[in-house]
Amino acid sequence: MKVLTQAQLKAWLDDLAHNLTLVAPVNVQGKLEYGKVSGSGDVAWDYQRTDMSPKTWLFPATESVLTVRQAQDGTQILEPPEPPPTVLFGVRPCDARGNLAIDALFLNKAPSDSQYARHREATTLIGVACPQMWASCFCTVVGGAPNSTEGLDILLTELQEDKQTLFAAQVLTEKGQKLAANMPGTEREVALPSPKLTAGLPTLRPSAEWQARFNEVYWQRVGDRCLACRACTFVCPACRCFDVRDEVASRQPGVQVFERLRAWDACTSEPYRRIAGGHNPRPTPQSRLRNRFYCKFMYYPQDFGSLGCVGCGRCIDACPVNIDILEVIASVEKMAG
Amino acid sequence: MSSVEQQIRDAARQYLENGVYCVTGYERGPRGKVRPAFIYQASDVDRLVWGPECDLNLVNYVHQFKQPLRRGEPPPKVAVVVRPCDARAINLLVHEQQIKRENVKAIGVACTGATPGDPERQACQVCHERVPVTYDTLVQAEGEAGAPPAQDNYTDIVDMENWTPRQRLDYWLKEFDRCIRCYACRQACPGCYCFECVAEQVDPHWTSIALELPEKYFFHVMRAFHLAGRCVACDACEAACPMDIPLSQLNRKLAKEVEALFGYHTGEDPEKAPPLTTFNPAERLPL
Amino acid sequence: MSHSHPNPMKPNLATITGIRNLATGIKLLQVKLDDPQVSRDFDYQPGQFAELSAFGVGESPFGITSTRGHGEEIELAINRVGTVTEAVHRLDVGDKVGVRGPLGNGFPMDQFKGKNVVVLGGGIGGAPLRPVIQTILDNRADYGKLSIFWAARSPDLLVFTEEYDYWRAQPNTELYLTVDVRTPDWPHKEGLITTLIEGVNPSPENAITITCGPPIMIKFAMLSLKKLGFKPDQNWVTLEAKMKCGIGKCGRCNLGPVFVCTDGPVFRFDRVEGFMESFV
Amino acid sequence: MESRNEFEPKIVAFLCNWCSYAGADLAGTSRMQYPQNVRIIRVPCSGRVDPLFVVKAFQDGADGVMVLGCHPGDCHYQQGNYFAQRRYALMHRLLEFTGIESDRLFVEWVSASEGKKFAQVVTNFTEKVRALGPAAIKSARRAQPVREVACGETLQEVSA
Repeated sequence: MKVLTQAQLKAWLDDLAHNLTLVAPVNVQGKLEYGKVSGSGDVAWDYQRTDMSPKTWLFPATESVLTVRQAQDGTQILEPPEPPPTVLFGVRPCDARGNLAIDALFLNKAPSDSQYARHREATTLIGVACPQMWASCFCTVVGGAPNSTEGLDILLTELQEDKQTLFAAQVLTEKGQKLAANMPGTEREVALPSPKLTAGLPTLRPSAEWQARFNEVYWQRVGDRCLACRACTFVCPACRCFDVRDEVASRQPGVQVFERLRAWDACTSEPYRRIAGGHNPRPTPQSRLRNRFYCKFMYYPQDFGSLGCVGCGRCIDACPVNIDILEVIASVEKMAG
Repeated sequence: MSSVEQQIRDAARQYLENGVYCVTGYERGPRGKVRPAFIYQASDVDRLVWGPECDLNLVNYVHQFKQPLRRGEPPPKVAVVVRPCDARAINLLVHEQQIKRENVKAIGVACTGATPGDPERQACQVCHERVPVTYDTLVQAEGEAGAPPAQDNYTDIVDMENWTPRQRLDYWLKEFDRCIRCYACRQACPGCYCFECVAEQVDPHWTSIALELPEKYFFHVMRAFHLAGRCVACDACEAACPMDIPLSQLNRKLAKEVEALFGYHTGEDPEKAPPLTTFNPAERLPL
Repeated sequence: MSHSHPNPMKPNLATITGIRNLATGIKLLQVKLDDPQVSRDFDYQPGQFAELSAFGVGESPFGITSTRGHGEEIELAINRVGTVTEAVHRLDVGDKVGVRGPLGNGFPMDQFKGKNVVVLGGGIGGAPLRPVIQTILDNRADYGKLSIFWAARSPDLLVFTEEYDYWRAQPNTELYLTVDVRTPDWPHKEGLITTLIEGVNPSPENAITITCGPPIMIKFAMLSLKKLGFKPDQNWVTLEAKMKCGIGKCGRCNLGPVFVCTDGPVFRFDRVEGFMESFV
Repeated sequence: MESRNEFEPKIVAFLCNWCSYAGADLAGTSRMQYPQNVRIIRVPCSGRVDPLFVVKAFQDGADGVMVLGCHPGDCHYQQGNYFAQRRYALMHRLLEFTGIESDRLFVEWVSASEGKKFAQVVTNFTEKVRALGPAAIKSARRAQPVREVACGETLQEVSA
């Protein structure tokens, strides 16, 4: 295992930023999200868990799926550009597991989503382990851990050694190997601190028991206050629903260029299921909110073998009316008896 | 006199025992966070709480009870806990024929204004009302009435008006850049109840589905204008925004201009129409 | 620019070779895939659908209404209800469109061999059933009695009217027509498809039923079939939930854990009854 | 591309069908000259012009927007221009507040017989916008300019 000082880590990041796209947690007017940085100086180092997840760099909020150019000389369908090689630094273990959840549907279930696959291939994930679980974190409830290495190429763990901050780097994948080729630091074994875990969290019932609870009046009550906005799904590292629409890119005499854009969408919003003519099989906020929880704890595990929730707690913090997914898990546990 | 919370609970129990289908108030969640609560039985009224963090506009939920519960029945009667700024939304919706006043029982909570130590809220600093403009039951705290009503002279808006247009554009583009187009502001606003919002309309397709700067600028400026003279300055949009974008500044700029041009305060009188929904033939405005 | 991953959302360029009015507001589009290799590989079953792109407006799923082996063209029935269908109705012969597919599972025609087949088509819902009928008529001996119940809100909304005589003339094949609201010159029955089928009372003996139409029609047709003694595992339906990508990625066509676009759109009704969410 | 190196503003004008559009027709039939920077959109009434048309026009590349309607009292629908008057008195100030100079929005009453006034109004407004320069809101492009990057070289010259 390689051990780096903070200075060495920063120097290495500066070096990476020269020839790769380096993305790291940044503070945008008080909100923490993952943004392109020109060096270690722009990184918001003292972050717990960002407000927006790194999903924005693998499954961007808006992306061109293809471009259509129509002119007298015929119609061409053009592929979107290849994403540049990117290093995602400062990824928390829960977010990395979020990518694995999206992989389960976008990559592991045919046909694989080409644009997401290209982003995944072009991106190397450097994780930073969490020293503890914070207020709205519950990764241990959904099979994660503050120091889990799943879905990461390199995991850095911060540790103190006679009042000096060091980072122990575990290189986990072949991609990580390639990136860590010229990583500074000394090669030695060091004991990794174990993160402080939050006790007394509810246990997640298996998906079969969720099926039995589908028609409980509980789902009506928890959804009463839902505003049917899209905040919880947009901050979620595992949500991956999208809308597709053609947008006019440019219209010149004789040449028209359209982009087939794909953008995030949310099952909690009303137009998501509204069909031409106005009929909506899920008309109420309650029925839509229930679908969101069932997708995460029943449909996704059943269809794609991976939970749809990684316990990051972003939806708990982002929800304007405090709809708390951990409270939902506890309620289903109580209902299951 | 009992505490504000107890008065709210008593009023709620009273309404629930006299044919009111649901009381919308606030409860405290297990994490200590305050959130909207829907009380259907009198036995549940003790869930209702009150405090300065109750910053959403509960009148927004009245839209869910506009339709009858069962075919052939009249729409249900509901009660809603309102502060002075929320109560103005009742008058707005009554004027716009969205609700019938007798179907909505308002439990009006007299406001003691922005007390120090509260989460400083733009709306409270400049709020000129202490007693809700309309209520069916009035709830008041004992002791002195708190800070006197402030006179809103829009100092922060005037300050921004002195910037150059480019500075203002850069300011708003920087703020809107953070927006994730989740529509929490629109969904929390009692004045926003269109069946299909222009921002999501497919036919005609006014703006693209992209979560990008041009679309977000379009959405916020357009929504602010569609609330011109209709916004009741409850700041629920700012309270709901997960990215803390100062949306109330857009609404307060329009409120300032509406007051200057038409001397109109939204929600004070259900009979008086919001200025952009009516006209005056003799009027000649500076274009 | 070569790309490492094939783009599953990339449509194949196709040219409109024919347009004909099927019914009020419904056009039959004949489309030929430009690339002959792709056209040859476009092997589809009755009940499968294709995503049709009206460039600049969007893409929508349509049940393929032509039968494999009846000419190179793919036929799609387009009912003008939304923005994409509106744009398609404005296209002319020779215009370019995008076709992606075939998608979905389609009807298991082999399982129906040796059985009497009862077909219930409601309005534009008849489109994905036409290839089922054509396949049965192409291999008439493999199938038992064919009873076709064809309905629409009004006579001008009935689809494939020009094929009715051809269907009636086939051996052991009956065609029953009904409309919700008749016009003076309408010679056949008036009323819902449910009253029509309960009147004819086809025998459930060694039979299967195939239904497609508005969700509300499917729901009540299933109740009528139950009354006539058909067990749920004898009924096959094709559900037209809101689909967007057609390849199970965008997430919006789920009925509980079931994705209509990839697990369906064709389902045996006993399975649909077990769905956690109603398809209506 | 600009013929002279001078900036040629793009002007979008919403003309009410009964008065100002007829005024524009009159200007045309009387061979009056006015700058061809103006793109005319015919609307039934100035009251039909929703502020989102104005915002969308600026975003899609307009440097100036005009809304021309009937003189108060002449409106074919009686009240259309009264509503428009209130709406646009406010719209000026909201656009100003969010970074689009209010001089870029011009509202005026032009009757069907005022062909000369129409040509005059368009000329003056075009010169005023030319002086203001391109509208800065156009700089609010997509974070990742999808159009230019979408397919490399083939698109470059198309969208120039």
